Parts: sequence; C-alpha cells; structure tokens
Amino acid sequence: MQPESVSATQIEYDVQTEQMLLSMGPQHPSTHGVLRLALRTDGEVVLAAMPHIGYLHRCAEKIGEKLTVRQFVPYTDRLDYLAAMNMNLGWALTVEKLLGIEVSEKTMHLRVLVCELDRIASHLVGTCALGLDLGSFTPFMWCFREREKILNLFEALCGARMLYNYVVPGGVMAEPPRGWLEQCRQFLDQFQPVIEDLHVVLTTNDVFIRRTAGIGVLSPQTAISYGCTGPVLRATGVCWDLRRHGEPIYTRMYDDYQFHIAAQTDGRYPQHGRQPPVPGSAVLGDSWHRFYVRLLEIGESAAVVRQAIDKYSRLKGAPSGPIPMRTKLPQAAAYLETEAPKGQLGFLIIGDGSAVPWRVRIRSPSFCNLSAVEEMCRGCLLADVPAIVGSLDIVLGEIDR
Amino acid sequence: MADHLANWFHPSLDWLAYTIAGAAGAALLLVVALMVAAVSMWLERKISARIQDRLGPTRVGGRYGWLQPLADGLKVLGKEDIIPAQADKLLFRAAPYLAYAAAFCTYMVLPFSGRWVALPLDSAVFMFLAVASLEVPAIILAGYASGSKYSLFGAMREAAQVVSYEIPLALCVVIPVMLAGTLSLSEIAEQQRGWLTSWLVFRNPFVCGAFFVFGICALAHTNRAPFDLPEAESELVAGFMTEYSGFRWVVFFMAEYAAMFAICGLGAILFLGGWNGPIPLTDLLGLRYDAGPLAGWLGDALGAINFIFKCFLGITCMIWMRWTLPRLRIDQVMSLCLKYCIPLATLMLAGCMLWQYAMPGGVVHTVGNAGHSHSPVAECTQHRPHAQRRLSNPLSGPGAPENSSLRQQPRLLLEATSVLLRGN
Amino acid sequence: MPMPANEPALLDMLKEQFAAAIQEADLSATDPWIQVAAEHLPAVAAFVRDHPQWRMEMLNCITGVDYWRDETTTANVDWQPHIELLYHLSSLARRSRLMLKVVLPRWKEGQVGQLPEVPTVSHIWRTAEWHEREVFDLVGVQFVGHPDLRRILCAEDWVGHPLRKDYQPPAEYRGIPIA
Amino acid sequence: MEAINWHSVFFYLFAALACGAAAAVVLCGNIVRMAFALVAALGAVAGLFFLAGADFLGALQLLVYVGGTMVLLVFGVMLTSHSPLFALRSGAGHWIAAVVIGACLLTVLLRAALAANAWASPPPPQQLPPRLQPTTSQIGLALLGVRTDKLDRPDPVLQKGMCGYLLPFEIASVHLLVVLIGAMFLARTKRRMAATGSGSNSSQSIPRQLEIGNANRPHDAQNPTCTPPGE
Repeated sequence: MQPESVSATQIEYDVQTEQMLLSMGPQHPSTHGVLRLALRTDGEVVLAAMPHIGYLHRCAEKIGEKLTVRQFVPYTDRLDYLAAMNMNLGWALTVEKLLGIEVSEKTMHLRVLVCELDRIASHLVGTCALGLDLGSFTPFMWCFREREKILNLFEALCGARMLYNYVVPGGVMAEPPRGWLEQCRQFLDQFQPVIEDLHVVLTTNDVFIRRTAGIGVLSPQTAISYGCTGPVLRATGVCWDLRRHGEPIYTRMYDDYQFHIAAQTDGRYPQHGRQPPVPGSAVLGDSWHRFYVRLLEIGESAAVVRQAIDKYSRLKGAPSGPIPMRTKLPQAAAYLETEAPKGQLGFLIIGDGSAVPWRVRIRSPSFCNLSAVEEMCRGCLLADVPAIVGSLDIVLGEIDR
Repeated sequence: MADHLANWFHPSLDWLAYTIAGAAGAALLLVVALMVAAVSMWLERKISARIQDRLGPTRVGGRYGWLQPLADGLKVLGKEDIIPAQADKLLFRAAPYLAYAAAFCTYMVLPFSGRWVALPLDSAVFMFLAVASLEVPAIILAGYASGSKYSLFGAMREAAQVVSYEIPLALCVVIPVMLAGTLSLSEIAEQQRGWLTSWLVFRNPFVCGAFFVFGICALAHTNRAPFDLPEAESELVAGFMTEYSGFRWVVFFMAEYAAMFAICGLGAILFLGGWNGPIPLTDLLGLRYDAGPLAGWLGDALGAINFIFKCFLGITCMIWMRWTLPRLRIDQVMSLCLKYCIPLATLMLAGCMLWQYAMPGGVVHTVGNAGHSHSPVAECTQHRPHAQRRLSNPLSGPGAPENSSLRQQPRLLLEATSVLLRGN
Repeated sequence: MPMPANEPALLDMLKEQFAAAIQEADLSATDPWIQVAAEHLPAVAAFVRDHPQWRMEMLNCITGVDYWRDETTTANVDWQPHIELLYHLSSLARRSRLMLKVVLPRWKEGQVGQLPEVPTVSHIWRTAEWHEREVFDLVGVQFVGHPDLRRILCAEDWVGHPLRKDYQPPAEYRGIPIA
Repeated sequence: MEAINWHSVFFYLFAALACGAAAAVVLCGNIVRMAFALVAALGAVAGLFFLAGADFLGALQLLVYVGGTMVLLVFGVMLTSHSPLFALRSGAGHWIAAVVIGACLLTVLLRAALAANAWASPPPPQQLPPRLQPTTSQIGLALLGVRTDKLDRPDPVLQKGMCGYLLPFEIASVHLLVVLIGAMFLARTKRRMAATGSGSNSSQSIPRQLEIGNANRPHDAQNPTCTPPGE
C-alpha cells in the first residue's frame, strides 16, 4: 500500500533520510501474540503499517464441518483464550437459535454471572497489557493478581483455569459447588480498590496521558466502516452494546439487569462511583478513551455480577444440562452475534439435517478491529505503534482462527 | 602506600613496589564498582517486588536472597555468547568494554570520604562529566555493530537523548561549583561540613530547584525510568542490547548500574554534602587526622558509609520511579529537555548568581549588617565565609609540600580584580 | 426487531429500483435475507447502506459457503453444486439486520481452476477489504476491483482453497510433511 | 635491571596508539570503522595530556573531541549515507598523491619539532613526573581577561598581555551561536515538510484522516460519511 506521495515543492533543500522497512513481529514482546507489522518508517515517523496475520491459523472452521455442535465447544474456548466463557456463550446461543431451544431462567442468570466475571478477567488483561506496552510493569502485576482470583473461582466451578468448556448448547456443564457464590461475593467486595489503584497509576498518570491521549484517533464513521465493535467503537462515542441492542434471544438474558453502556453520551461518561475526569488533550476515539472505556466496563460488569448472584440464589431448582451429543441439526442457517469483551463475536451455523454442521463461520471482533490499524498508524511515531495496537486489545487466536 | 612498599623491598625492586601499589588501587576501585552494581541489582529486585505486592528473591543465600546477584552473574556466564552473522565483529566485541570503561572511569574522581579518593583532581567535576559522556560512543558502537535495525534505532535514540541532556546536566552542575568556587569534588564536600543547613542544597532556593532538574537529567543520562527509550522492550525489543547475550550483555548491565551509582554520588557530593551527614558525627567525636591516624581513618570510614548511604538513597528513588511511571516517547523526551530542563537550569543558574551577588554571606549575614553600605565587589573579595573554612588542603597528602597556590587564592583574586578595575 | 415494520413496501421499493437484481427475498424469516444478482451487488449494497429507511452502516461478516456433494456426503440433501456468498449487514441507527445472498457457480464458466467472480464492496464498507481477502483465501472467489487481493490467513504461496468441500491438502509444504 | 619508569612506558603506549589509530583512519575502508579509529586517536591524545599532568586539558579533549566527533559520526555519517556498511574505494592515483603530500608534510613537522631546543638535546636524567598542580584557576581567570600567572613579573613589556584570552573567547562563543542557529534553521525545514506531508505526528485530526483515507482508494470518491446512530 503506497503512502500518499509528498509533492516535490514541499521539499526545499531537505536532507532526505532513507526510508526503512522495519518488521515488528511475529516474535515481538508487544504484539499480543504472533502478529507481524511491516512498518515503512522515515526515521521515527511511521509512513505505513501493514499487519500480516495467519501465523496462528488452525482452520477452526474446517474442523467445525467435521464435529458435532457439542464436540466443537472446546474449539470455541481456544478462539479468544482470554475470554473463553463468552466464546462458549456465543456458540451455545447460536446452536439454541438454530434448534429453537429455550433455556431456564436460572441457567440464564448463571450464564450472565459467569460471562460477566470472564469479561472482568479479559478487560483486566487488556488494560494492563497496554500499560506494559508503555513501560509501566507494576499495574500489570496488580491486574494479574486479581485475575488469578477469578481463575481460581472458575477452577472451582468447572475444573479449568482458562479454557472452560462450561457454557454448552442447552445449558451449563455443572452446577456451582456449595459456597461458590459466597466466594464470588467476597471477591467483588475486595475488588473495588483495585480499580481505584489503576485509575491512580495509569488513567490520571501524566506520562500515560501523554503517551495515549490523541494517539491512534478513530472517527465514528471510520470505525463503523472498518467494522470495529466493542470498546473500540464505544470509545469513538457510538453508544452501541449488543447486550442492550442485540437480538432478543441474547438481550433477553440482560433484560432485568441495571448497568450503563460505557460510552460517552452528550459529552459525558456514565458516572459509576468515583471516576477521574477526561484529560483535556484526549480526543474522542483515541487510545486513552479505549483504555478508559474498558476500565468503566470492569466496574459495570462487577455490578452486574453482584445482581446476578442475588437473582441466581433466589431461584429454586438447578440449571439445565447440555443437549444430547448426537442431536440432529435442521436444514437451515442461523447467525447470531453476542457482545464479547473484544467486540461483537458472530457465529454462523448451516445445518444439513445430520448431526454435523455443513458450514461453520466465526466473525472475530479483533479481526475487524485490527484492520483499522493501517488507518491509525499512518503518520504516528514508532513508539506509538505499541500504544495503538495495545489499546485495540487484540488476541491473535481469535483473529487467525 | 607505595613508599612503605618501596623501602620494604630491595632498593632495586622499587619499580615492583610502585606497580603493586598502582595495581592494588585499581583493583580496589574495580571491586567497589562491581559490588555497587551487584547490590543495586539486588536492591532493584527487592524494591520492585515490594511495589508489585510480591516477595522478590528469597531463596538464594539466606532469607533475603542477597546472593541473587551472584547467582545471576553465574547464570549469565553460563549463557552462550552469540555474535550475529552480519555484525561487525571487532566493534561488536569492543562496545561493551568501552561502555564499562566510561562508567568505571568516573569512580577515579569520585571521593568517598575526605582522604579516600583515588585521584584528587583539581578539576574533578569537569573530568567526571567528560568521562561520563564517553558512554554515548560506546552505545552507538554497539547499536551500529550489531547490524540489526532495532539496535540501530536504539543507538540513534540513545545518541539524541544523552547528548541533549548533557547541557542541562552541566548547567545544574555549574551551580554548586559556582557556590563552592572550585571544581574539586573533595573541596566542594569539605565546604559542606557541619549540620544539615550547611548543605549546598539548602544554600538558596535556586540550588534546591537545580537539584530537582539535576535529578531528572541524571535519570535521562543513565537511561532510567521514564527515559529508558534506548532499551525500550515494548518497541525495540532491547534497543542496542538486542543482539548481545552472555557475558557481553552483563557488562552493559554493570555499566548501567555503575553509571547510576556514580551520577548519584555526584549529586550527593554537589548538593547533599557528600560524606558530611546531617549531624557532623566526625566533628562531634573529634575523629580528625590531627587527633591521630586511627581516629582520622575512623572519621573517613564513617564519612564513606554516610556517602554510600546517600548514593543508595538516590538509587532507590531511581528504582522507585522506574516501577511506577510508563515510558516517554522520544519527541516528548526531547521537548522536555529543550523546553523545560534547559530553561529551568539557566533560570536557576541566573537566580543563584544574583542571589549570591546580592547576599554573598547568606541572608542572615547580609540582613545583619544591612546598615553599612558596602560595594558588592569589595564584599565578595574581602571575606568569603564559606571559602575560608578550608581546613586541610586535599592535595597536601602526607609529606606533600605546603606551597600549593590554593593558599594564595584570595590574594590572586584581589590583585586580579584591582587590575580589572584600573582597566589597563 | 428483525426488520422495519413495513417490509413489503420496502421490498417493492427495492424491486422497482433494481428490477433484475433482486431474485428472491424473505424479509419475515428470523434472519431476513435478499438474494441479489452478482453484477448488481455493489449498487444494491450502496443503496441499502445510504437509504434513510435501511441505513445498513455496518457490514458484519462475509461468508463463502461451498455446496458440493459426492458419494461420500452422508446427508440426504439434493443441492445443485454452487457457491453462496452471505453478506451480513446491520444497522446501528434502526437496530435491524439484513443478509444479502449471492449465488455463484463453483468455477467460472465451468472450467475447473477458474475462480468465480463478483464485484467488490470494499469501497462501500472498508472492512470488506479483509473479509473479501479471507473468502478469496479460504473459499476461492475472485473479487473484481479489490485494491489488494492477496491471501490473508494461509501462506502467500499456498495452493488450493481449504474450505472447499473437494479440497485435498497437499502432501507437504516446502519440505514440511502435512499429515 | 634498570627500574621501569611507568611514566615513559605509558607515554610510548599512548603515542603508539595515537599514531596507529591515525593510520587506521586513513587506511580503513569502512566509514564507521574509520570514524571510531578517529575517536581512538583523539582519546590517545587525551591520555597524553593526562600523562603530562594537564588533567583539565585532557578532560577538555575527551569532552570536546570525542563527544563532538561522535555527534558528527552519528548524525553526519550514519543517517545520511546510503548504508553505513559501504566501503570507500580510493584509486591508485589517490594513494600516490597522498603519500607524496604526507611525506613532505612529515618532513616539515619533524624539522620544526627538532629545531625547538627543548627537544634537540637528549632527554634530561630521570626526574619525577610533575606533581599534580592545580591548573584550572589560572586558565579560568586567563579566559576571563586576567593573566594571573603574569602578575608577579612586573616588567612593563609583558604587562601588555594582561587582558588574556578574553577576545578569542568571545569570538568563539559568537561563532558557535551562529552555527547553532544555522543548524536549527536546516532542521526546521525538515519538520515543516514532515508536518505537511505525512500528517503532523503530535496529534492526528479526524478530517485529515478521512481525506488521506479517501485519497488512497481511487474509486473511493463516492464514500459518503454516515452519521453515528443515536441512543
């Protein structure tokens, strides 16, 4: 992709430094996995950035044409390995939409509880990874300490720490053990000060603001045109969250929960407890706003989990179990998008009457978010590239499938 | 020491005595530099662990893991020494040793205590800055010789950053030198003998401001904390150190820690009274050389401990900054230097000059005899209270002649200014 | 809300706008879809994106599906061998969804190896650039007018299109044996 | 065995290093190696100054020459040359001319050096190296216009030189100021070009972004911007 040509008249007697082609990745400490960015730089200024992906391509869609819907669930864990619960939920809901199954209300509350906890864990990694890219190591350790507690909760629930295979079509694999809900409540009680610490160390830190405010600016039109979704879209001021604006089968789960959408409506973010003000130099849609939206969402998810614990424990009975292994799929197609932590995760299943789907298609949010990197990295400095890529919070497992 | 050895040996072997004395001095200095690097590495691990709610090294060597630097050293010595194919072999090997030489030479002129100084130079501060700026060619050598684009980027950033931060650093160093009237570090520290108030940093508000600007420039000079762009892991993998491994990489690392301690030492001497603690213990206990060599030696030892403690205080602040602040971008580092550090440093310099000109004896003295009308020039030549308190001339080691011209300093100045005034 | 309330009116408006282009449509299904002729795709897409009553600003996903049977396929289906391209669109302003379906022959004019062609929509939605590259890479559809049509997930010099039903993986790639 | 006079040993060492490095500068093909040989030569000269007891001058040499050459090397040689690794080719003709001019220059220098009486006679018997005398204060005052070392020689002839080196000191500083301003003017045009060309790197502006985006896609002209949805 050629950078736009600079007309000759602008260069008077300029010392023309030689342009350099720099390859950042696939083995690189700040590309969140095996992403290769081919940068054409002129000194420190990046003229063009072309991402190269496909290093982690495991042909998940081809495998989907060989396995039944129940057998494919562990593969969805490995798409976005930082938010496996939400991946499972997306697949489970799409299968339920294809088969026309309705799950019990108790299962829905448990699914909301588990997915929002997973969203907190995913956003914790997303925010502190950006901090690590900019050089501050300490918040990274704090966030991982909190994330460990969530992983311990999930281990108690379904035996695995990162790849759960828990939310399956038809319900959930196991009922929460005794005292698990109380442990969740204890975790939430001691969790709030951590967000304040992050605000102090990163959000209001002058050096952090200098490095992220006004960097990698994305306008709402460009974001929508590039298909960016999730925190990346909300940071540009577009108030769009599938948990409220999605399809009925998905929004039904979140209907009786009170939470704000973390987007700037008429110039102000929804106030949720003590939040630092937006710095003057921050332009709507830049890296700082993407970081800030994720921190707000952590607070919102924590509130939703608290409500889910109360609603779940109030209902009697047990959550519904999974559908039989060899359930036949109708000869039809179903496409459903859910709000994963990284953005809108879509699954398309085309059944052909047998138990094995004819075609499986996965719409990855990070795939579209990453495509906007070309636009944002043009004209930035070399040191801004990790700031921009880090603020997109991409996971290569999900991009390459 | 050389003379004791000389008359202990057979007269014809006195050259051997001098060689051994010289070698012993150099070895002692090298041990100091290595020990300092090891302790600050351990300190960094422990402090960063505490900041991040973890324990840091606890197993190697006792409960507090104080043998961890040794363990690291042995581990790295075991690592393979790779030289990349397209590297420039000769320069690639030379770079780390040049970097360490630059950092190590500053210890020559750094006085640890009144008598404990390797080379009591008259222009010690100037020598310190000259040798410290030798690290830039070494790192550029490393960056270029590694042959990879990343290290070249790291080297370019290093060159731009350290060269441009030398200006404010030099300006901040000039201020205490101007107050003390001499470039010799031992002399500057001697003048700050006494209670806390005699430290140069409290002499006037401008020196205090200069101390903070010096702190920032020291950080930038040693590539630490918000200014560690040349080896920014997230962008340049490891900057100029990308292609180095094994022993060569450790030499770079030791150079960085040695330079850190040295710049903290310079700061401690210029602003925080060197080996003169807040409470003048050596004076109170009467541990001076005229009370016998052992008492003098004890006084110097106490002073050295005090000085090393201040240096490690400085290093702790550097470590603390590193583990809380993210990294600045190269153009922000440059604009911070050109738009803030240099103007501030010049402002402090000008302010300190005017303050010293208006009130040479300090506020109390001037206010005290505000009534008498003195011409400022005569005021500053007749009696310079701080300059007078020069007890022992550092150059006059045992047995050296007393005729050095430092004693006649005021007379020279008086005649010089009178010649100027007569304008011939 | 699957579709704007007055679907029949909207469908008629589309039909009289693009008479030949709209082949079939079912706006009342759970996932409303319209089948469009390949050569009119960009025109319909631009219209659907900018018309105030549709406002499909976001292209969610482009999927290539290969309908092909041989004696081994167990399912009792009677599809004619063809390739379908599914364009999932969604409107943020009107909170509605739409799917454009384009039916293509498996090979261009029947010669095996000639990829079927369809005009690109990357100038309408910038995200189509990467999605079309992926469909070209995995399913094997030539997008006419795409600024930079290269493989995106597989290696640049990979042979064949893996998601086709009749795809046989090569024995080895640059000396590395493939099981 | 006659005592080893470390002073002369180091003197020969530094002299050999200086001459060897200077020769390397001339003979070396690779530009960057040549520059580093130059740095080594100047460093050796600094060593000679330290040996002679002029520590202030040695430090000055280190600071000015080694630092200055380094900046010249980095920003002059490395950034602008096509690739730092290319070698210089000098033809046979150049070598002959160089050797001839070098030889006659050498003879002139040797003649002048040996003519000076201090060096004509064999070196005096071993005397201790000069003790480190404080030298900086006199230099400093001389720069500021007072030749304190001539104070105690009252003969009228020498009085005339009392104003010391004030004038050259001022001329040099003005000259450096002019050079600084010139360099800044040159750099400024580069930044202006970068500002107008590939988007100012301080903060991206959204309209610029859209305009660049459209300019790149030729058939992208009719890409109307869609308004963001309400709540």
